[in-house]
Amino acid sequence: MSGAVLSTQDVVREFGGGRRWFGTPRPQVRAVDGVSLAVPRGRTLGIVGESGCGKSTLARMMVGLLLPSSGAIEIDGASVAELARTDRKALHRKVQMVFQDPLGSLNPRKTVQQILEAPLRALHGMERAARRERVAELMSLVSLRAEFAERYPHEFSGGQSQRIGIARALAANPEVIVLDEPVSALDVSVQAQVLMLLADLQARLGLTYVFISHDLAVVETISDEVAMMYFGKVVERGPRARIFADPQHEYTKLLLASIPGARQKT
Amino acid sequence: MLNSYILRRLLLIAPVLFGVTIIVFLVISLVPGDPAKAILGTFATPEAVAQVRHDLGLDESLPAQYGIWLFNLLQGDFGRSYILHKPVIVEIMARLFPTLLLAGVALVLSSVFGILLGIVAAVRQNAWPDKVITVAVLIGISTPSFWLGILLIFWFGVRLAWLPVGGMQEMFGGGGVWDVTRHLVLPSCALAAVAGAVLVRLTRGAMLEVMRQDFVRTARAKGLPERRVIFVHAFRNALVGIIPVIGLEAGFVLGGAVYIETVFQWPGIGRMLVSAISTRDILLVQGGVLVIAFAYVLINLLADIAQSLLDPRIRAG
Amino acid sequence: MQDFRLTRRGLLAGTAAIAAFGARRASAQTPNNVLVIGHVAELQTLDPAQAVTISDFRILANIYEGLLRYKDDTLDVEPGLAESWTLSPDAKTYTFKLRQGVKFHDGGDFNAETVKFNFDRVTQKDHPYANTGPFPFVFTLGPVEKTEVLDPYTVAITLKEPYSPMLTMLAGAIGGLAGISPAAVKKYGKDFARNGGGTGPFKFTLWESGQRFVLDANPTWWRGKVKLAGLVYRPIVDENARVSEMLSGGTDITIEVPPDNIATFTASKNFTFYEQSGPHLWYLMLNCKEKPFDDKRVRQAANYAINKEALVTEILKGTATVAAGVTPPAFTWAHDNDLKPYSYDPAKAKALLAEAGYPNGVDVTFYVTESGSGMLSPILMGTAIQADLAAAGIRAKIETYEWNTFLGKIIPGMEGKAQVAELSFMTQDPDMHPFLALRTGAPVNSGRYSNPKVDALIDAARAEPNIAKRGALYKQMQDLIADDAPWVFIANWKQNAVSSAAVKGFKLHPSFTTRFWDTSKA
Amino acid sequence: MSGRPTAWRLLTQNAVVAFGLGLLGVLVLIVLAAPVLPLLDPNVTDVLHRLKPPLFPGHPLGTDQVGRDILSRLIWGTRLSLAVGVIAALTAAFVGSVIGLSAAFYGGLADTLLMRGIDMLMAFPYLLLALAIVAALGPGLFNAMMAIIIVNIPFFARGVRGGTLSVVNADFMAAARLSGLTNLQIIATELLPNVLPGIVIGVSTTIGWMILETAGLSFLGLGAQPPQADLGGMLGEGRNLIQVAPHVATIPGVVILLLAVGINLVGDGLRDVLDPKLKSGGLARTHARTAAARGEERRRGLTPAGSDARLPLAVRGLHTQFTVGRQVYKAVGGVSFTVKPGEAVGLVGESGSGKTVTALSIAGLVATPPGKIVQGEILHHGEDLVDAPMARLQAVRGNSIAYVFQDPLTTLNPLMPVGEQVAETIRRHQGVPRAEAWRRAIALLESVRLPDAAARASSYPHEFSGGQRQRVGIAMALANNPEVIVADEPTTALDVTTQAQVLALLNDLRRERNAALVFISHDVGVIAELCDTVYVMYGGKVVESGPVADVLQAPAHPYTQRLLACVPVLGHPDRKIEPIPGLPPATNALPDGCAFAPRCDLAEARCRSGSIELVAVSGEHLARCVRVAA
Repeated sequence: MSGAVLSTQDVVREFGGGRRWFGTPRPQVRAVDGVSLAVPRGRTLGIVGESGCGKSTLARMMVGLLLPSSGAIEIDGASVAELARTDRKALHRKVQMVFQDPLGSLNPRKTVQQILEAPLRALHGMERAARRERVAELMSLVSLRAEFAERYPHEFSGGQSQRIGIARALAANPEVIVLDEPVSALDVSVQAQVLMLLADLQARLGLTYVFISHDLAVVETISDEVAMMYFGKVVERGPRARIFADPQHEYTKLLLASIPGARQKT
Repeated sequence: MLNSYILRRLLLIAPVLFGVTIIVFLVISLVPGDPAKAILGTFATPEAVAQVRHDLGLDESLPAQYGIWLFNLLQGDFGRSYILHKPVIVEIMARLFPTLLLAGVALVLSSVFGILLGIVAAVRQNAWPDKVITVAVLIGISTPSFWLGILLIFWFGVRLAWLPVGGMQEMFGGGGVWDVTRHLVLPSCALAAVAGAVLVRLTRGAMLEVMRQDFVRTARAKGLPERRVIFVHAFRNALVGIIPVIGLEAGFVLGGAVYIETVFQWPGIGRMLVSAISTRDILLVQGGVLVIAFAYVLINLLADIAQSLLDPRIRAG
Repeated sequence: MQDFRLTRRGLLAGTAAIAAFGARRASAQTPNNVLVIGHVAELQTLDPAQAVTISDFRILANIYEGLLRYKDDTLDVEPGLAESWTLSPDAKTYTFKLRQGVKFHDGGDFNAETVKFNFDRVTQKDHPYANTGPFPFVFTLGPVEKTEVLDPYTVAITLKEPYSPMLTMLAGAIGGLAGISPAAVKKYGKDFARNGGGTGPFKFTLWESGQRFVLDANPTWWRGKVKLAGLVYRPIVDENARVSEMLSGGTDITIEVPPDNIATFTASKNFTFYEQSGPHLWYLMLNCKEKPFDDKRVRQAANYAINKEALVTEILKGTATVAAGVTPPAFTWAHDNDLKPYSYDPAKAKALLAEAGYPNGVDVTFYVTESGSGMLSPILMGTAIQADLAAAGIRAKIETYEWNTFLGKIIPGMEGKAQVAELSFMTQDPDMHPFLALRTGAPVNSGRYSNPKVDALIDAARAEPNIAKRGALYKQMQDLIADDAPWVFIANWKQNAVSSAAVKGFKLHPSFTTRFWDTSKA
Repeated sequence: MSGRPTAWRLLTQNAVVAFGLGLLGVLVLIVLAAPVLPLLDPNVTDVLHRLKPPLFPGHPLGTDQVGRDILSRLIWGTRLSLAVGVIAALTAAFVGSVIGLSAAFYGGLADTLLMRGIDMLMAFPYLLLALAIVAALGPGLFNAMMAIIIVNIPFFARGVRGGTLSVVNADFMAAARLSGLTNLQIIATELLPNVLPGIVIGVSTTIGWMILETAGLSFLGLGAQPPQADLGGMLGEGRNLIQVAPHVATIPGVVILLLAVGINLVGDGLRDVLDPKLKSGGLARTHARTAAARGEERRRGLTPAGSDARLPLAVRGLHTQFTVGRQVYKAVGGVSFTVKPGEAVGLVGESGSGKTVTALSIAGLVATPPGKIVQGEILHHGEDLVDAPMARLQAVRGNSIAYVFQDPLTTLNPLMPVGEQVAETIRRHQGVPRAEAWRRAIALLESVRLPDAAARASSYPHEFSGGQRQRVGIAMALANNPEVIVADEPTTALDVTTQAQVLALLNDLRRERNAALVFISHDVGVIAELCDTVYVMYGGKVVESGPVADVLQAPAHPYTQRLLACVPVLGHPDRKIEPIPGLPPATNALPDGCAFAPRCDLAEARCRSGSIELVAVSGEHLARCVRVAA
């Protein structure tokens, strides 16, 4: 697929295996089993699946936190695995991640200012004054008041924390952001705020998203392309409209049918 | 499933025990002072010293000494004490039972009372029993056990003369269960006090923590009587965290026995070790420390197995 | 609320149960004719030839008999298993006429063959049972060349050279090796040390590690019937525990009561207190080879600096007397009664120090031990001495070592390590201590003292069979040594014991052994 | 959120801790001042004045066995013991922490090697090991301290490793990596600050131990050497005089006790302050039922129950509060609803709206402390459960009113086979023998379509999937044919497909058995599918209620309207999602008037004051909005 900024080719990731001290073999699990995907620049790929289907493992491989057992992941034509080994900073300037648990992804012992400055200094080598300015800019970008910068994470609500998490990802000035269940821990009214913010940022900054969720309605709202994952494999993928209107795979059909209220509303 | 866990656990203690033999050997070999001199007394001739050193194998290199020691050890031969003129294993076996009895009783006392009082304190949190127990526990963990032993001897042995001040049995007509029990009271209490206090704290905290868990609410939602909620649901779960600590307490109690056996003239390994160290009876010290360490490792193994019997999740994982 | 709770009533019930449990009087009565002895240490060996500690010898003296023995109350010898003895004119061969009809505990006969076996075992390297050793103290019996059986009840021991202390040593505890049952040695081999077998008033019955060591009366003892049925030794290393056991009735008799506790017992009618001075010396060994004690004036200064009277009365609470010189007064025939102790005179000490070139005092290292055979209260003594020395300008830095480490540091020599060390010595003959610790180049002359005149006197006395002449030589030696002051002479210990008032007929002996064959318990 | 109490204030406001702090403070002050206090030289002996009792002229605490001044030795000795304890604790903590951190952070071989070594050290009873080490190093305070340090390193290494492991996989560690930080930077700035409180707690709670342990070695003569005074050595020297001069050993013993008490109290206080688990109100024990205000106070302002009294459940004017510190959280602020036989009632709202607390209040399951029912009644066929006798409440719980909870992993007892957990409630309420209860439990598990129920009844919760566990939870609730099932977000933790199955099951069973259902959810879709009547909650109050169709299709309250508007609806991806600005209110600072007014773009002045009542929109459909009344 041309124009893809991020692509995966037959990616496999196994866990476990090998033997214990006394020879009993460890069970081996294939969390991701031959996934090939591509995300065009400036668009959103939604990845849907239930717990344990391997979508988080895939996300971590996309940002270089995990290395694939086999297969290739490329960003801007460069191998993610290669960059992760040789030039982590270059990799993280290209791709960033937003985590599911908004509080868990923020160090409780650091202020927002410190959290947001870390990538500015480490990835972009910015000076102190420039960093301050950029932090203020980032805060306003995610609609947080500037004076919040001196506070600690536990003083924020879930929605606010997730905004900080997004600001941290933006601080690297990446091309791609992998969002791993970014709204599933949030209340619906706040979830809507964050979804709007993400859409807004994409429009303003031309970001590319990989949006991972178990919530079909949310994915349908935000994605251009959708991939369905089931037991480590992508069972169906295609443009949003096609997937939701005309599911091909049995699993996709089952998922759609399981949505409460679906029968009532449609 | 259960067996594989125990088997794995059993296999895992082999390297630990091997490491233990190395540490025991090294540490004890570093003890200064010449055993030969200790055997021969003050006026030994150099030839006699050389002869004894040869007899003891002390003229070999350290690794060779270790190899010989370990080789004999694996055949159940702990060597011969040149101070006591008998095989080390015989002396240790004679001393092992009293130590295990004292430490075991102290461990049981501290566990039973520690856990019971911990439950009482947790269940009656902030009421008077909790406050009394908390103060007692604070004093318990702040008192040196040897000091407590001396005070107990002074008051209950000498002043009030309720209980014997030392030894394990009467010299005449002694040795029965009642007799040994009477002799056990003071030393086991002195030894159990601190360990018990630690367990009270732990149990209280664990109970309070478990009582807040969702499944306790579920148990209550089922209409179970509070007694069953506390003892069947909450306590058993708290116990999962308490059992390994009881295993650790065993180490505390076995180590503390060194003081208590000295203060109470208890005929156990602890007292034997203190005098064996001072007489440089190297093989006896090595054997004694090794046996205690083995006992401790085994107790912890038992604790782990008990924990796994209680908690199916550990068996599986 | 149905809450589980601890009721006050439950608490009270628990307390009552504990009280009931403890209410029985602790000590069950021991049989009238068995004595329970609070002993300072666990027995190490039942073989008198292997024993090295005074605490072992105290027990063994009741199981084994030597060819000779000490008279009651003195260190003078009298017949034991030998009825009489003669010395050859070259002073090298002793011939003993043995008592007939003496039986070992195992029923065997005592005779010249058994004596030969016993001496050969410990003196002949190729003896088949020589491997039951080592026998560290056997050298004190003398340089034995051979032992011969002249007839079934006559045995001759030939020495390589004259050795006058031999008779006193044969009467001592180590001499008990003459009365060992060879059958027992053959039967048990190396384990003889755990089983024993002799001819004495008591025989070994039971040994439980750390708990008790039991002796039964020997019903066939040749001297007659023993009053007690048996002895039970309880090893109680801890001083405080020994006192507590005695106070609470757990023991009938306790040897070595800590000085501070003596008053507790003497104040009560329930206890009898015993004391007996013996051939013991507590002293400071000075490093005569190195500064500052290479100068006699400094050594004398140290002797003047210490208030021995205060140490003996205040710290040792009268369990010792001030020592004047190297030979303890217990050797009545060898002690120079005219020799006076150094007086307590700090001013003189300072003057001597200044005279020797140390007007501003001097710094020394002082080895102190924590405990040890005959060391009394070594740490207390050491600290008090440290203060006295400091007052006179000798600033001693104490280094404390556990007894075996301490010996290991001192025996090879003090040079380069320390200038002062506490030591003590117990002996049965005035020869032994000077011979081992003061003679030039002697094995434990760690202070490196050397005076040819003293050496000559020691050698002459050793070879002199006449006791009066020997005594005169020792008196000369004492005076010379006192003036040279290679040591600071502090105290001669009086052994003490306390028993319940029920114990009768017990006496401490100057040899530091405890003899129970005349003791009874009402 | 401002005005967070400082650590110091938290530490001092606990009277017991303050006592410990004071005690320790006095001791430390005296000890620090030792060089300037008018004390005698601690090492000067005076054998003529030995063993003098306390209050002897010139010696306030008497003299010891060589006539040294006990007071002076005590103060200098305490100084030494304290210094040794602190140094030992800090050193052991430092070395142990380095080992534990490295092992956990680098993992793999480093972890295996380091921790096996630690295991071997821990295979010894630690006092014995200390004894052996001192025997090898030789006696002396420094060597004793070394031994104490060595034997304590494993405890710190293990603890820090555990603490590190719990942090090392946290998302913020991954975030730091993504921020381009190096390993060293991550250890220093991310890991260490999070592990440090644990280390501080470890140090503060072990200093006391270290002092006692060093004292023990000194007591055996292996620690401080004469004339140097430390507490253990003084005790050891004095112990043989216990019969003659008890003060010589008693005084240092008491000081050790006081010192350790002070340190332990301060350590405990520090732990309470630093341990996040204890931060919110401490570990209070939960009681068997929710506390409640006394009857007349609680019923004030309530109209007498009319026909409601005959219903299986009528919640009337319920107020449930939590008191944490000085803050009062009004989680439920006047909720009323009724449940008819067989009816399915939904409570819907966002987190913090009070729906779960309402549900738990019904059977008195709100944790006390800190919860308390301050107003209102819970009527079960006219019987007020709030002040029913405990035995009566327990007879109702699990019997006529049963619960299904949210997270099926934490709400089942992990140590009990699931069959037993079901059988237990059968035995409790039906009084049948064990075997019969077991048989019925298996039948129930079959009825909730747990596969292979007879065999798997003996399995433990962790051996089941989330959906299966929730089936067990439902079986437990149905065990005694309840009239009312309270289901608190029973499917929230489940996958969509599993959720659909569980909901269908719950619905079928309820209809089969004609049980009423109180269903709590944040998911409007679920409520719409399952319930007859819905109550929309916001800020602890019901803001709108009525038949599901009416409320969800024609919402009258602006909050309901906005809530529905911001939920994405499947199949309508182009529908504009309109977020509600701002955040839900905190229940400890509820605004006057309508709680939604601050976020409502229709709000007027009258919305912001007074109490706004529920008024009928049409028939059963009520809403709490001034605009409806108009």
